[in-house]
Amino acid sequence: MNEDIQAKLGTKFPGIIAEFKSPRKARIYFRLNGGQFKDVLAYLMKDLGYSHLSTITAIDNGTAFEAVYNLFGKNTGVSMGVKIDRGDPHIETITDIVPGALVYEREIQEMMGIKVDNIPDGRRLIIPENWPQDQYPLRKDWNISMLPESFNDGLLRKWRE
Amino acid sequence: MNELYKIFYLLIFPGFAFLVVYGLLLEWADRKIVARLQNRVGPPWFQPFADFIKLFAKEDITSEKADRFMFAAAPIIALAAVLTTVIFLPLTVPALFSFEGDVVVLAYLLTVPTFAIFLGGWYSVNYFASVGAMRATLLLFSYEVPLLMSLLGPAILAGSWSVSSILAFQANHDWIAVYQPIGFIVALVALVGKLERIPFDIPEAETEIVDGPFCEYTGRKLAIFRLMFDIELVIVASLISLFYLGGFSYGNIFLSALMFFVKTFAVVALVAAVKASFGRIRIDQMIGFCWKYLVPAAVLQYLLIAAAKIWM
Amino acid sequence: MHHTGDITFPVGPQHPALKEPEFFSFDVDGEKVVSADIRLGYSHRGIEKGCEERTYIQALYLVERICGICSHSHATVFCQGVEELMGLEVPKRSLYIRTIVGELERIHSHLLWFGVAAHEVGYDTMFMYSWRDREIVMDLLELATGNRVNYSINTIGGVRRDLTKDQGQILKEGIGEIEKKVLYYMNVGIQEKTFMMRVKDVGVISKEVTEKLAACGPTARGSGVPLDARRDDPYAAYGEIPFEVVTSDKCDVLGRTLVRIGEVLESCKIIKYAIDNLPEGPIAVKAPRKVPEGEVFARYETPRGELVHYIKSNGTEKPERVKVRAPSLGNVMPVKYMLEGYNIADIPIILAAIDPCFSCADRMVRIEGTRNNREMNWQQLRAYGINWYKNK
Amino acid sequence: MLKNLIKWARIKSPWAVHFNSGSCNGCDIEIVSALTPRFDVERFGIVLKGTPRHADVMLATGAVNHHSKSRLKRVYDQMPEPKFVVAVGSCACSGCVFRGCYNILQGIDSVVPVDVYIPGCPPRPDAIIDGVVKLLKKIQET
Repeated sequence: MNEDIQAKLGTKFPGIIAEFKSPRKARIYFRLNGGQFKDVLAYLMKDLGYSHLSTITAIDNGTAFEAVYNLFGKNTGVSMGVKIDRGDPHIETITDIVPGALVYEREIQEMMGIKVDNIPDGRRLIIPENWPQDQYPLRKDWNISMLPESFNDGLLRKWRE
Repeated sequence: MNELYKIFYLLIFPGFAFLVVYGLLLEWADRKIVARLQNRVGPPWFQPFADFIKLFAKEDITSEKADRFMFAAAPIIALAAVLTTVIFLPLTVPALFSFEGDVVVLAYLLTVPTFAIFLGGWYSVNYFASVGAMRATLLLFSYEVPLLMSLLGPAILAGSWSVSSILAFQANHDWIAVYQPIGFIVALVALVGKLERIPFDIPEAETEIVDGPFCEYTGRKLAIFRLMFDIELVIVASLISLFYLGGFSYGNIFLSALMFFVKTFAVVALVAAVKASFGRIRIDQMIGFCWKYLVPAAVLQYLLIAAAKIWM
Repeated sequence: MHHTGDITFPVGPQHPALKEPEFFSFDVDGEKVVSADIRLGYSHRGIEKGCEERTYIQALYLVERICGICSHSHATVFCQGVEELMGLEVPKRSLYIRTIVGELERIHSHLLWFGVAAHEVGYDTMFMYSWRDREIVMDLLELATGNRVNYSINTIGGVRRDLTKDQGQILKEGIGEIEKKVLYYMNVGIQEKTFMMRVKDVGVISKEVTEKLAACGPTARGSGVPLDARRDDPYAAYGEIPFEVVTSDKCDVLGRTLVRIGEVLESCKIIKYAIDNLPEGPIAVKAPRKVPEGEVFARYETPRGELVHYIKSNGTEKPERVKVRAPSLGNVMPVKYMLEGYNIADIPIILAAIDPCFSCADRMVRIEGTRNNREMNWQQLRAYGINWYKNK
Repeated sequence: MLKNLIKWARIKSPWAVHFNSGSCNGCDIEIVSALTPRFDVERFGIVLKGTPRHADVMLATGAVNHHSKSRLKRVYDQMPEPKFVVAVGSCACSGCVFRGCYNILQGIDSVVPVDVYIPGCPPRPDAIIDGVVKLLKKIQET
């Protein structure tokens, strides 16, 4: 059943779909190399029936960022990964297709530092107000010691010694 | 001798000391009944006394933005108003003053605490307090009219405006509740609204606006407010038994004292049962309920009395 | 009373109605709520970063403590994901035991919710009754798993404790009792006049809006959207157990209440069926320490809705990325639409209706209020209130 | 005489306020289930109050995270004197499993002085009651 999905995607967006794998009937994972991911997403959600956006995951695998869009519909889960270069991480917002995605985009923007273009409401989400602006906790190259001392005004007991 | 008796009347027996002790005991009875209905064990008998003493010993915070004088005056005004009602009520011993029209004075004295709560809430400049204060006044308009109408019913029947003479009327006829069952029910429901008990405890709806007008009060002021509520419970319970259940002046002193405790405890038990079996309704539903059902029932009661008076 | 539209009315972070810390500010016009603005992050502990520094087994302990009420759900979905990554064949008996403990957790969570919702409405007797009956389930859970909350019966590759014959018997008796009690709530508790007045057509949200906002769990099922991961994407032993998804098309808080109470009855049936034909066999399989490279998108139906764990592994013994998407996060967007137009008295019951578990969803969104969206803390709010009163 | 009357009153009616500073709410539901019929705490006079203004004992749960540390301090300051803090659960005592996570201050005592620690993840309701009884004994001695 998943082969014809792969065929449909292949004909509609030639050359964009990469690493298509479906370990079991109800799961499809694939990556997009370049190209307009929003049309693929719209096509998946509207025409192929994967209408429920479960979540958007931001991954930092050392060299580049990746935004994985997890969709669900017709008893199968689809995970579509979009590569983002590390230098100037940018991604297009999808709140026009799914208003509910505002939640997940806010989180990527804040946790991983992937700038989401023309997001309707770009304020801070879960990180405390006085968290330093340029630090993104979920990046691989970030760790707790990079927090300035003034941030937790000496309250953090040195649990390591 | 008469002066000494008055002082004794005001300070000890049916006056301040007795009311405080009996009020706290009734609060314990109420909490215990509700707890037992929810099959919990419920607090020990001395719990209200412990709460009262502890609150007196606590630090007294007045938020700096609040108006100091009014913030402190509100609880005292409320307590004073509730305590003065005892002069007109013949609890076991004949009332100190009883003149034509003391029913109206009683009704006025019982609305003063609500205004005091409003002032207290409004001057403590806290969101929850101001919304609670607004609600307390809104509530006043809904239960006050049925309460007054249900109190005036017996007055009309007894043909007089003084509590003692209504009591005398009931001495030789049987209880007014038998003549006016609808008025009795309206009085009970309005009583629950007056005491701001569930299902009408909207001003200090604990889960919505955090103890309403009292959320800025601590220590002594809070203790006085809670004491005011307990004494109000005693006063209104004895009011109901005076007007509808035949009061307490029988032959000897012990029988009337016993009847006093039995009747007030019965009213409190009823109110506690109501508290255990209902949820809290919204302010607009409350006002709708009072004006759609209570007031017409009271008016119907008047028509019945008028009709009865013509034929009798 | 002139228009007080721009008064912001703070609720939280410390507030009796909300079991967890969150900060809602509402633009209020008199008693009517004009718009809601939810700000959270008070229970954000940085679990995802924590998972990346721990091996899979250590991460399991962290994942179990994301949320106290649905700790089994998080543990099960994490173990299922890792087992799928490893391609491990988990014994059938452990799948059945996971399903039994999962359904027990659903019963205790729904009874807990029912009590808290009744408490929001001031109906304390129902709160006391439902929590007293919940103690039966807590005893059953303690019998089966050894702990009342955070039972940690899962391990990667199976289950830690076996369910003996007589334990199964005691479980069935307890479940029978709960069914009797829940039927009592169904026809006495919910029909009670004042509870009905506070719950009927309050916090209404239509079917289309629910779908558009990707709501999930009883919030969606209460508006007629039959979205249930146990049936659409069967995991553990749900493939073999017959059950039907409870939905209602009332679209209001009453609908969600009926769905949740119906689900408790459904769970009782599932547990009885699972205990009757519990297959024989081992309860766990040895799992290798290193997980081969790959990614998995694991889903689970918690009492609050669809929970998603997205795990990416890079061949070492530590996960490269663990993404947790909690059901309450999906339900937060609809709550903004539910709150508008109702008055302050309805705020707690509407918030309680989505059964928010903010500890799971410490990634709560901040929906922008229509009028001013300044972020004010307590002192500023009070100062704002005072000069507002002065020039009123 | 008045002194130990006040002390008796303080012991017999400890009003509690509950603050969750980033806990997994396992401890919170155990605190609430201590109010319910099976472990009823009202028989000791313990009542869960809404505002910190009315309370003497603060039941704090959860390892404090950076966002809620200022709120925790503010709620603590709003409580009138003689106030006590009970740290419920291992997270409140020491940060428990979340040690090392970036958004966590390890435990309640890094923000407010704590009188009684109740370990356990989550502590059983009877452990919470035992903790409060120990707090009352402590008030007895001071």
